Amino acid sequence: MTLLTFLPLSALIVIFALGVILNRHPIRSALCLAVTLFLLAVMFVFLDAHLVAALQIIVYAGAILVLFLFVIMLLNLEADIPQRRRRNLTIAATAAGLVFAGVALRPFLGSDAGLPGVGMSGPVPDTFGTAAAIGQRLFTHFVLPFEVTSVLLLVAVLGAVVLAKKKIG
Amino acid sequence: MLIEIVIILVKILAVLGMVMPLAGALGWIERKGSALIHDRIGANRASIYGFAGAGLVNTLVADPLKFATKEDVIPRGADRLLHTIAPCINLFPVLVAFAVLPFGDVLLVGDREINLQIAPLGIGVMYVLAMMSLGVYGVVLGGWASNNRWSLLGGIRGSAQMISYELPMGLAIIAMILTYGTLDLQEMARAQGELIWGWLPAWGIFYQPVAFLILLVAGIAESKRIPFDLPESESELISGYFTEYSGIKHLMFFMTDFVEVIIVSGLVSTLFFGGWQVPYLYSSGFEFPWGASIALPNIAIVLLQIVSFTLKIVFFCWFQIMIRWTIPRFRYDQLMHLGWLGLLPIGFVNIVATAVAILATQSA
Amino acid sequence: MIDVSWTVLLPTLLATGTAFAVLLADLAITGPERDGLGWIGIVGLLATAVATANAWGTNATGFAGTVVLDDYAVYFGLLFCLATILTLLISIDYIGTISLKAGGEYYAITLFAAAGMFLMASSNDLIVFFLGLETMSIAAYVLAGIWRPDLRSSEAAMKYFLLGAFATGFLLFGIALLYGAFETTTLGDIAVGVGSSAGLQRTLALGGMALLLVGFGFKVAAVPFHAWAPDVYEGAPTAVTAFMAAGVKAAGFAVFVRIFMHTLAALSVDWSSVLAVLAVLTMTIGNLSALRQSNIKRMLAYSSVSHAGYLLVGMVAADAAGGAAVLYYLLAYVLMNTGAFAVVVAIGKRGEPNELLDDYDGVGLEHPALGLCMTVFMLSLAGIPAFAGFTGKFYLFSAAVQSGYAWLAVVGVLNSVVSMYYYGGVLMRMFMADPTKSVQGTAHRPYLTATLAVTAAGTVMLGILPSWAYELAADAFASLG
Amino acid sequence: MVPATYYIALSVLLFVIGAIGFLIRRNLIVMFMSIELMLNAANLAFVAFARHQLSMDGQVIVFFVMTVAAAEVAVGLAILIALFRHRETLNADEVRMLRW
Repeated sequence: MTLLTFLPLSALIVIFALGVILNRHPIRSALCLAVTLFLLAVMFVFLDAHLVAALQIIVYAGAILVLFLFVIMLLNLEADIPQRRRRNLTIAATAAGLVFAGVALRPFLGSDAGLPGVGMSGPVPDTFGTAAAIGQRLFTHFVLPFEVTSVLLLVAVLGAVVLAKKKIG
Repeated sequence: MLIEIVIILVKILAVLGMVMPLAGALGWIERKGSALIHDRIGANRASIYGFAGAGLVNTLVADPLKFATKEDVIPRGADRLLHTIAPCINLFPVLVAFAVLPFGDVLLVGDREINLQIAPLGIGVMYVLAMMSLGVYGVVLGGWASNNRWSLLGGIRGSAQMISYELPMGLAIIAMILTYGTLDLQEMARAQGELIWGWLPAWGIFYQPVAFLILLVAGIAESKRIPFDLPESESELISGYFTEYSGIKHLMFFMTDFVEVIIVSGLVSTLFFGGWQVPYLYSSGFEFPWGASIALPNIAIVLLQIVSFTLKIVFFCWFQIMIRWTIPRFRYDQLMHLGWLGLLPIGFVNIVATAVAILATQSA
Repeated sequence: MIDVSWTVLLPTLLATGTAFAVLLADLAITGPERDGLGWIGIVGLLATAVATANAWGTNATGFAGTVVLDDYAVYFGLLFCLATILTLLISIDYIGTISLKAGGEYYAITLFAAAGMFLMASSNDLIVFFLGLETMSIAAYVLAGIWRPDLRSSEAAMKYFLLGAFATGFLLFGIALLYGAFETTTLGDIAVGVGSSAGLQRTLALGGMALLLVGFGFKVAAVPFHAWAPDVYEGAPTAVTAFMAAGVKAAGFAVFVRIFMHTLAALSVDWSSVLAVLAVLTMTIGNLSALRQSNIKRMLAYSSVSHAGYLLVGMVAADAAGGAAVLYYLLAYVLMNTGAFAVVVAIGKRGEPNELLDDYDGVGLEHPALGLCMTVFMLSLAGIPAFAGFTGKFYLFSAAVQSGYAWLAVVGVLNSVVSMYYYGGVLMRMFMADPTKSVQGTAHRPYLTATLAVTAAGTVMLGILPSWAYELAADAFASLG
Repeated sequence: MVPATYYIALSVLLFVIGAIGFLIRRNLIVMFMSIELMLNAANLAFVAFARHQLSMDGQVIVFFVMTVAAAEVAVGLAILIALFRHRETLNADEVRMLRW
């Protein structure tokens, strides 16, 4: 991926990410988030993570965000009323965040020297990012976390039902 | 480089050139089919010199023209931007999903081998799933942006329904991934060229009949057609999420429904009915199990494959139309019941059974 | 190849199995009498405790080095068993008091949270830790909101969830940076890499460490990341609050200590001064805020914040003595804090939570046993000699002094003095004021009585005979290597 | 080739945007979405590091993050609905205990 594609793509990602937090209507925020996630999936493709990109769309854009939209519509939320007394906090938080981002970004905007790894240039093996390669690693080194996710999801399902079901018998 | 771009463009045009007219024609076939199934005379007004088949011309040319020239109404209080882009968001992902459906094997032009698939993605089937999961946005947004209670209800129903049925759909597809050992749809189609017991084509349906039923039902539910048309349900929600749409935007919603029918047919044919495979047709020609063989040139083979794939798609489109005019609409609780308590557990059991069977055959 | 070593995972597996057993039994037991579900949980956890204790001294690793069962994990495993069993004992009576309908789910989710805690204590990999933490946290969010008829419970769940998920974001980004810096998520390999890191790698490591610090700060409710604690502790059902204040906090510290005092030990120069500041803030603000509370649950919440501060003092010491002191103090803290919440539960009754300090007037005179238990817990929390809290603080502060943080110990002692005021205030009300209302107390509540007996006895015993437990803690911390 | 540090810079930026959004917005569901932004920033960092190191670990971890995100969303939205049953607002300031 060259700078020529990276810069516009990242600019779009940042713009839509800002859209998430600046839009007054939750639906618009959710849509901006959907576009951000979609663009991130595109970024993943450029980083040779095809399966991750597909899952990003299926899981995040296709399920998680739709759930958000579903709840927003179910509760029929209206746009926020802007609140004057929040403005100071908003300005303070934004300034602090920008300063932090400035400080945090400084070491990164440069070459990869000193970062462990093979580097971004150089050949990528054919197997990199394929379902087979991911599965290989997932079911050997990460087999325990994989099994744990099943318990995690069970807890989430159980909890969601307990909390949101209309009548608990 | 240039020639490759041209080839890809030709492939895209060829696929769109098949899908779009077919989607248009389905509108007419549906009306005619309904008349046939109801045993009544139907859709017989549009004829040219007494030839009723001309209704097809009418659907393909006059209908779009009519839609295009109608006034585009945006209701008061609606979100104008979202109201406008919702139909595009609805149509676009379904159309691009066709990129990974292989419609033939390899076409030889000179010494250039052309893979008859627009985008040979390694993750092919996941890509289809991803695009189909994006389709829900159009429904949700169209429903919400219309500033209409019935539209909103349709949108809410649509989102819940589509999320719910994506799960069994994914489970059915996972079973097929296990069966073929690949995510690539072209590889899956090729794998179905073999024979079981020397005579039966090794189509997915013979290995995975349960997954086929799950995928078909979930696919119909995903395309929101009767008996799962609760997001639209004309009798109670007028037209559900696209009640407030007119003109070309209405046409786009309308088209999406039929394009979804086609993609579901395409997916079902590719996964379970050999895709472009013609029984006993190999890269050199027919080789029948009883020993006879007919040698064929590459171009004839490719044409046969494309025709085979098209016929399979058309058959499943017809099959979905038949279902539409045969089965009444489910109630909402029945819909959820079927998805979560019917298809989902069956899908899980099917995956486990598949895995066990694969393990048994491998270790044997 | 797949490295499956079930024995290393035994505590987690037993807890998960118990949770499943409760879920299945919930289907079979249909009547209103559901104490049996709690008993299944308690028996399962006792079995877990036996199996865990049995693994003392084995120091095995498993699953490609992602989990370990060292003495440290065993120590915390036993601690979590204790905290969860006490919670379940309180809950059996408490569920009846608030007539919670989803009783079976309540027990199951509590046990799943316990399973997540065991996994956290055993984790030798950032991802395993992350998933264990999430299992525990998600279960805790649900538990906080499980009393649905009560608005405060839902609000507490919402706040806990949002802040918890926010903290998760920090933790995850920290993990990402550490992964980028060291090409691995295994704690042992990171520990090796940290020492020799330089340049951009060190920048990433420090950034990751800072983000982890923020994340853990939220999870253990250290100032300035504590804002959620009082509201959540007040709103959540009291039995759940006891669990959050004891078990969840101990689990947070289990990983906090393992990662910072072991994996990132080479960076202790960078983090110990930050932690020292956090410790001072946490102790001081926690105690000062506790002074002004009129609701006992809020008061105990702020007290729990300040106790996180005392624990941070031990971490600042960044040596074996400090680590052992933290582990020991967590044991003492689980006993006395759970006990205090058990008293809060005992004083509440159906329809009358009696959570205001005014409701405590004269309770000690009317229910001498309850008053005696509360005296033990309050004195112990305040750090009065002859109780567990005192020995714990003694170990913590002496570790700080030995590492050259005498000023921090002084701040800690001053804070203990401040805390005596509000802990003593509760006792004054209980014994000096005239009773205004009658409370049920522990009459006809056998499980609460048992909880109070165990915690009070434990608090006193640790206060009188601290050395065996301290040696266990020291051995456990030493097993980190 | 774009150096890996650029991707990390982008992910830091996304993370900060998410964190700011969480702090300045009072709408519970938007705060929740800001958290999703933070998680996705981490995902981007994982994938970029994985590409830089040519190791699969980073990509595998993204799966776990997605699972966790899905679980969190399920529980979080359930809590939201439970809360909404009590009072018809999702403004953090109107929820009494949620002021901070």
